[in-house]
Amino acid sequence: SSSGGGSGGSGGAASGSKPLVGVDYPRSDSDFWNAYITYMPQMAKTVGVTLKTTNSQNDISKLADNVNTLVAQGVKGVVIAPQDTAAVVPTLAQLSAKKIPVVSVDTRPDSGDVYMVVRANNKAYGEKACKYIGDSLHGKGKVVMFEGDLGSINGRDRTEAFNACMKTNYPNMTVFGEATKWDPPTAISKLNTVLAGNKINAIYMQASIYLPSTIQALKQKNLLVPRGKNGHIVIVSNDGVPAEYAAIKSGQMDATVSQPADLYSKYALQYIKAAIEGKTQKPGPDGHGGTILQVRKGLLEDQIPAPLVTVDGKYPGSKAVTDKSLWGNSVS
Amino acid sequence: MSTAAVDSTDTASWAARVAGVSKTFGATRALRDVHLDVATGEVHALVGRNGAGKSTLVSILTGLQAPDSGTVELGGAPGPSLADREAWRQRVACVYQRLTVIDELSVAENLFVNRQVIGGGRVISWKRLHAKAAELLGEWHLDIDPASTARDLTIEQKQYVEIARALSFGARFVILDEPTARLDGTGVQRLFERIRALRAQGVTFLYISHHLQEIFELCESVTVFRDAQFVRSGRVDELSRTTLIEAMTGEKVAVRSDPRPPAPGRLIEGGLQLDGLSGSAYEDITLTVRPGEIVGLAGSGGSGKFEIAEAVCGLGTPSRGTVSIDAKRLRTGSVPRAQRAGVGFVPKDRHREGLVDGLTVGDNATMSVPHRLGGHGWVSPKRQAAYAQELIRRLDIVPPRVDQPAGELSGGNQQKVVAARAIADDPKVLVLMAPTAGVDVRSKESLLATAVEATERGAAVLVVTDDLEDLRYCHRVSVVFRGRQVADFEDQWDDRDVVAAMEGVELSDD
Amino acid sequence: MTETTKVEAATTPPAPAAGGRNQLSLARFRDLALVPPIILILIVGTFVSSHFFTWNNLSDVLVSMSWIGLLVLAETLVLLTGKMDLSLESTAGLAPGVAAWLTLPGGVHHGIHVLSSGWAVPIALVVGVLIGVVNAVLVVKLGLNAFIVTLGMLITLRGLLTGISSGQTFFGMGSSMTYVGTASWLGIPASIWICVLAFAIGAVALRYLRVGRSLYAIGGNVDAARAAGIRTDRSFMGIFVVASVLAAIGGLMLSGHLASVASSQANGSIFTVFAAAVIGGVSLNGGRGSLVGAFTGILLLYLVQNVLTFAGVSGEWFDFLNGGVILVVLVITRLIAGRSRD
Amino acid sequence: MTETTKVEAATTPPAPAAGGRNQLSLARFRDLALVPPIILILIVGTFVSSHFFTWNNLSDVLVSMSWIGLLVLAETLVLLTGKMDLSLESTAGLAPGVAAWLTLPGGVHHGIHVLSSGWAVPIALVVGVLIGVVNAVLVVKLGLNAFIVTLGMLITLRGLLTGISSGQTFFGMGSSMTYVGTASWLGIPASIWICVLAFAIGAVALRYLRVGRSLYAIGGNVDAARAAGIRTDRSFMGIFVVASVLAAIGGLMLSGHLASVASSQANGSIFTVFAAAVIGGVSLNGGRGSLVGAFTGILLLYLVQNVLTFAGVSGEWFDFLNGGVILVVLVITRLIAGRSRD
Ligand SMILES: Nc1ncnc2c1ncn2[C@@H]1O[C@H](COP(=O)(O)OP(=O)(O)OP(=O)(O)O)[C@@H](O)[C@H]1O
Ligand SMILES: Nc1ncnc2c1ncn2[C@@H]1O[C@H](COP(=O)(O)OP(=O)(O)OP(=O)(O)O)[C@@H](O)[C@H]1O
Ligand SMILES: [Mg+2]
Ligand SMILES: [Mg+2]
Repeated sequence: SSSGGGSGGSGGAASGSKPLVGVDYPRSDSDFWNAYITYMPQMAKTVGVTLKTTNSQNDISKLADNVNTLVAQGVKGVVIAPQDTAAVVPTLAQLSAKKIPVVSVDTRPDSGDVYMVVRANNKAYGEKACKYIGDSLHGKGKVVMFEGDLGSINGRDRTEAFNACMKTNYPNMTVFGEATKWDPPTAISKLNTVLAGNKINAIYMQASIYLPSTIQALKQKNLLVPRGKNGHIVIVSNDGVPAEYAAIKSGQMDATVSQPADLYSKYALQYIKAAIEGKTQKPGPDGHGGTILQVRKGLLEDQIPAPLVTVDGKYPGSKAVTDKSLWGNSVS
Repeated sequence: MSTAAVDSTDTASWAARVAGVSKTFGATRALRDVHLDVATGEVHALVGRNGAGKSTLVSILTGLQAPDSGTVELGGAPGPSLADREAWRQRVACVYQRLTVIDELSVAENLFVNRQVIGGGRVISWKRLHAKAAELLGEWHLDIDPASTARDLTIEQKQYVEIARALSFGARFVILDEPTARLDGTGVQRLFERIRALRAQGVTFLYISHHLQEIFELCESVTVFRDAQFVRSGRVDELSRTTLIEAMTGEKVAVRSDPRPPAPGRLIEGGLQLDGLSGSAYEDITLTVRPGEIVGLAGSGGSGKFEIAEAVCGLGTPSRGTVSIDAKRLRTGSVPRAQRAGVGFVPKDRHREGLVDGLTVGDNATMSVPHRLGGHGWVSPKRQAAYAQELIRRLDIVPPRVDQPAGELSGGNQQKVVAARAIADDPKVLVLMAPTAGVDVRSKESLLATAVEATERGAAVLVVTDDLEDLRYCHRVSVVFRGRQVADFEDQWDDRDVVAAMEGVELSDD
Repeated sequence: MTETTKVEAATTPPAPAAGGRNQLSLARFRDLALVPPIILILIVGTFVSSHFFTWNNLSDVLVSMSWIGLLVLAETLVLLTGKMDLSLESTAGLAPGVAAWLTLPGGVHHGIHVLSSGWAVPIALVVGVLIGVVNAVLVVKLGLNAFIVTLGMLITLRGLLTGISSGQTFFGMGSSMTYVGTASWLGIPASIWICVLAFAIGAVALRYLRVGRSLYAIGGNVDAARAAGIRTDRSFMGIFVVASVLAAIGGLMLSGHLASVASSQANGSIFTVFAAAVIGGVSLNGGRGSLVGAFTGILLLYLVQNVLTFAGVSGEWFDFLNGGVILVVLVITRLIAGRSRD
Repeated sequence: MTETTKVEAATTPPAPAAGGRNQLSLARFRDLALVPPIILILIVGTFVSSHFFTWNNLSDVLVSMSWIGLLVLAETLVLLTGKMDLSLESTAGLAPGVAAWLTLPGGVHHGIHVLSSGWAVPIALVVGVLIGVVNAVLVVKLGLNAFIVTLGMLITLRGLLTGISSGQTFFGMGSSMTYVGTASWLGIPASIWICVLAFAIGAVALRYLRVGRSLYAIGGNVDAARAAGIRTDRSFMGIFVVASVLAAIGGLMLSGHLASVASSQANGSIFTVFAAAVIGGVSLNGGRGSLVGAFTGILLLYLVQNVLTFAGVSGEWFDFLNGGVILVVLVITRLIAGRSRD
């Protein structure tokens, strides 16, 4: 799934209707980011830009190097998805000195100028999961939460929002928050530890990577009861990859938050093209179902809607798992 | 091509025949078109100076290395292919110059490595293995627990394990490469008895040693190598010691006289002084070495003589008593301190604590004298090269190259490099531990000549050894036995008395 | 010339053989050096949580360490010969990864489905063999240093798994692949059986078979072993292949346990593998160590993690305590054993 | 008497003195073995993109490798003495991490601000010294194996950084901490100066200083070095401390470059450090290697990565190619040098 765009020539392509845009992918070891990587060349065609791509493999210092390389190749704008929002700041300063506009996808840099932040609201993810679980269990019971890596901002946002929402809305529920380093074996071993002394009613996993292992572990302990049967453990996941939809359909899990990989890539490219063309943005409705917020001076953020997905879409604000508008239903 | 003059077509009468063998290591030609014929049933000696290529021939004869050219025959059949170790082992057993005892394994396992006693099925029976090992150790009068770890054996015991293993194969042809380098007098005699008994049963031996008296005592015929080439071979009883040495060295042998420098006067002060020195392996040692004097510290294996010497050099710490140099007390336990006080020394094991194989001869020789190579912590490569070249010249190191990695030298020349380091700083006190172990006759003389030379510069020299040849250079000799100073000999002595003291026995006659 | 030293000395035995028995029991002691700390952990754990000392929990611990146990076993065998294999962790990811890739359907499962799912296990084993052969050829035939070769392989194989999976997680594999990770035999999870049996067979082979003993000889002194007729090159080749195959089986167990193969499967586990082997008394210089020791090593590390989890140690201090435990155990065993376990 | 042919050998010196020069030039050659591959990469890169062979790009490469270059230098020094230090990567994270923690204000910056920001650099250096001392004590005084000690330290120190930062990223540090990562001297970024100067000073010290030369002796045969009067224990202590301090400086340069300290800073970089040192000809067994070689090693790896990036190699195959390059370079230098570089 390599990027399009000629490798050698660059200068000519930058001018004209199809500006040359540099995109740095943050990592290639998760289904979500792979979907993002897959969408990019497709969206580049629709939006009308030429791509130069790099991949910083989850390493922020590599991101800085990659952006240098992209700039050296004459890109007019840069799309990044910094997984470390602090360490990206010097890179932003460099780009701003060179008057190269930046769109940040998925995360919001701690300081510095970017043309637009395209992200979903991770706090909303945590909250949606909390509400769904709380309501399903009528405010009673025990829930295990697989947190991500402690270093991950998105994970932390989800954790904080989930905990805060539980505390205010469902004070009678117990939450076992387990740091997992995004590592399924760690998650399973912690789940087993909790199960050793507790009856669990729900599991909230902050990413879909835990899903197969969790299903397997529950099956092993004869705790995998289909949805709707007595003793079913409510499972809410996050990402919206096809595998989750399959599990929702089969009744193994309940809901997931669809993180819009397609929209991320689409709007990132739209915004960067607009920036190159010299257009400006202002706060308000974004015209595609979300809102643009002014987070701080000089920083606008387009919060892309991230729907909760349930089997039938009957839960308030959720979409049905079969909904064709979900990106997870259109990737192979 | 020069062929063996011994004309015999009866192949069966040769235990081993080597013809036209050459072997080159990088720039070094270790063997040049050599031949060797060992008749069945004899003990055949192979002699030559360090680096003559003896051990290289051994590795070719035992199938560890292939010759570049030439042929090897064992028992009339060509040598097996290099991959077929089993076939080699059936035809020839070997005690290699370097110990092949594996420290991590038990003694029993070392004795039967890769031929462990198999019990029922394909499983090793440890009981039977230990029993057989105990039996084998018993044959050699070795009181070693077969289950003990080889690491904990003394060097002599390891050598016995090595020998016992080689001789227990039942091979009809056995090679011994300097087996006595680590044995004391009794040990040598015990080995010789064994060899003679096996020879009586028709076993053939190829025997390598730098102790020429052993050749005359044990062997029937001898082959001499020099400079990687065959020089001559013949019957031992038709050769004199002088002709043998001449063949080895290619030089006329001077008439031997007392090699000792004139003894210094009794009243000369200073030098090395040990007073009531005690440590874990020795007790109450009192010894004086005056400037210009060479004193021998003799003792057999396990006597503690090296521990005494190491206390002087800073490698060990005594528990009681004092070491003084020029009447100034030395605080023991630190090599740099000892060096500053004027001690230079040759450690007892050149491989373990002597040489850094990967560094050059120049680096090794000048390792302990950085202050002579530049000031303020700097080392001038030019001065270093010049200084090292001078040491190489003084010790006659071959090849005389500063930049040769020390590990590539032959054993004797390695020992000279270690000696070069000992004298590099013109020490006031020179301690030589087993300075001539594994060193050929000529190198021995040149090494000990270094000691003589050092005395001429006013050094006090302590030679720590069990080799009577070394003691010929000494003005006085003290003997230690099991850590105690049992005898002191002044000026003239009978070798037999020294040996008796070293072995801890009273001689029955006079 | 000086007369030869011919003295009719009483044939005194040369230096008494002190401590033969002691020696043996010291070796035994070193094998079992971790038993007291393990007992200590069990006691501490019992105080920390009443759920700790239950069959359920302990069996969970054993299941979750079983796959890495095989890696520890594999590494111990390699270490005994004086070599190293860092690439075992990548093998534990790549072998089941390739199996899943070739047997799973496309789409959500990310496979290419060129073979039926029954082939999964054989494929994983073949991948193990191939990796072992490549390692062995580079180390034995080309004479390259094992540490650096297997480090290069670690990176390359990990990259290969990322490549074929495009970084995605394979899942939904057939029962043949998940069997070992899920089955129970006689009421005990199959993965526990496999791990324990593998160690037992290994321990017997190392003690009672010539080929096992030869590993110690090779690790102790490779030249001596060669001179003694041991085919050292063949042994190295064999041991690299056996280790890789064990890692492949370990990987299969892990992916069976997790019902998936993440492209990061087993990443970083080699650190734990080495730590377990070394605190279990296996020497990094070859020739010394036992499988009993190695097993207690990994058991101790997993028990500690389990107790820390029960104790509710917060995530951010987990690694610190974990690393600290390794260091403390190292220091204590060093002080008790009274000599370097290097 | 069965007299045999007596070769009239002129008394030639035993080992022909051929190849003395060769020996030396071979050693030189090994130092520079990576120069041809580097030139090759430069040529390939020029074909891949016209932007590759520009001062801007090459200076970017040098800047981005400068911090890890110091780690390679540090590791090379440790390797020369025959030891290893895996914990350097954690030190490069922890040292600036502690500095940031103690000097930054709380809130979004995550610090505790007990010291003013001017203290940042000294604190990082002190942390480096302390880590070096702990490593040295465990290795030298307790006689533990360096590999396993520093592995334990790697995990522990990384855990400590996670602990003090709660896994968050420190940022917004004062100019004293970011200075080396951002300044330019004579138009060339300061970090390039520092890295190149450190290597140059190191190379001169190894060749012309007593203490430098002694490292080779210690690494070659520590017993012999001790017997020659070299204070080996003191050298080990010193070298562990120097290495940790270099790693701390490298860490400062990296966090200056990124204007932040992530809790995962420098994680995994030790693999690259070892790979660079070894393909640069540094022996893992001690006593052999040069700083010139080590420098070319890390330069080659970074140039390869840069060319791969220009070539637009997709992320999922990046690691595979990267690891493959390490292996290929190992094999090629092995075949050219004609003997093991272990
Ligand atoms: N593996 C090797 N590599 C390089 N040179 C070697 C090697 N083995 C032996 N040599 C060289 O070959 C020559 C012959 O060495 P060899 O060990 O056979 O001598 P030797 O007669 O056994 O000497 P000594 O009496 O000291 O044991 C020496 O110059 C030695 O340096
Ligand atoms: N590291 C050690 N631990 C315990 N005992 C030792 C140690 N080193 C030496 N000894 C004991 O000290 C005594 C003297 O040691 P050693 O064998 O080195 O004597 P030596 O005079 O040097 O003999 P050789 O001529 O064989 O080298 C012996 O009884 C030996 O077992
Ligand atoms: Mg020899
Ligand atoms: Mg001794």
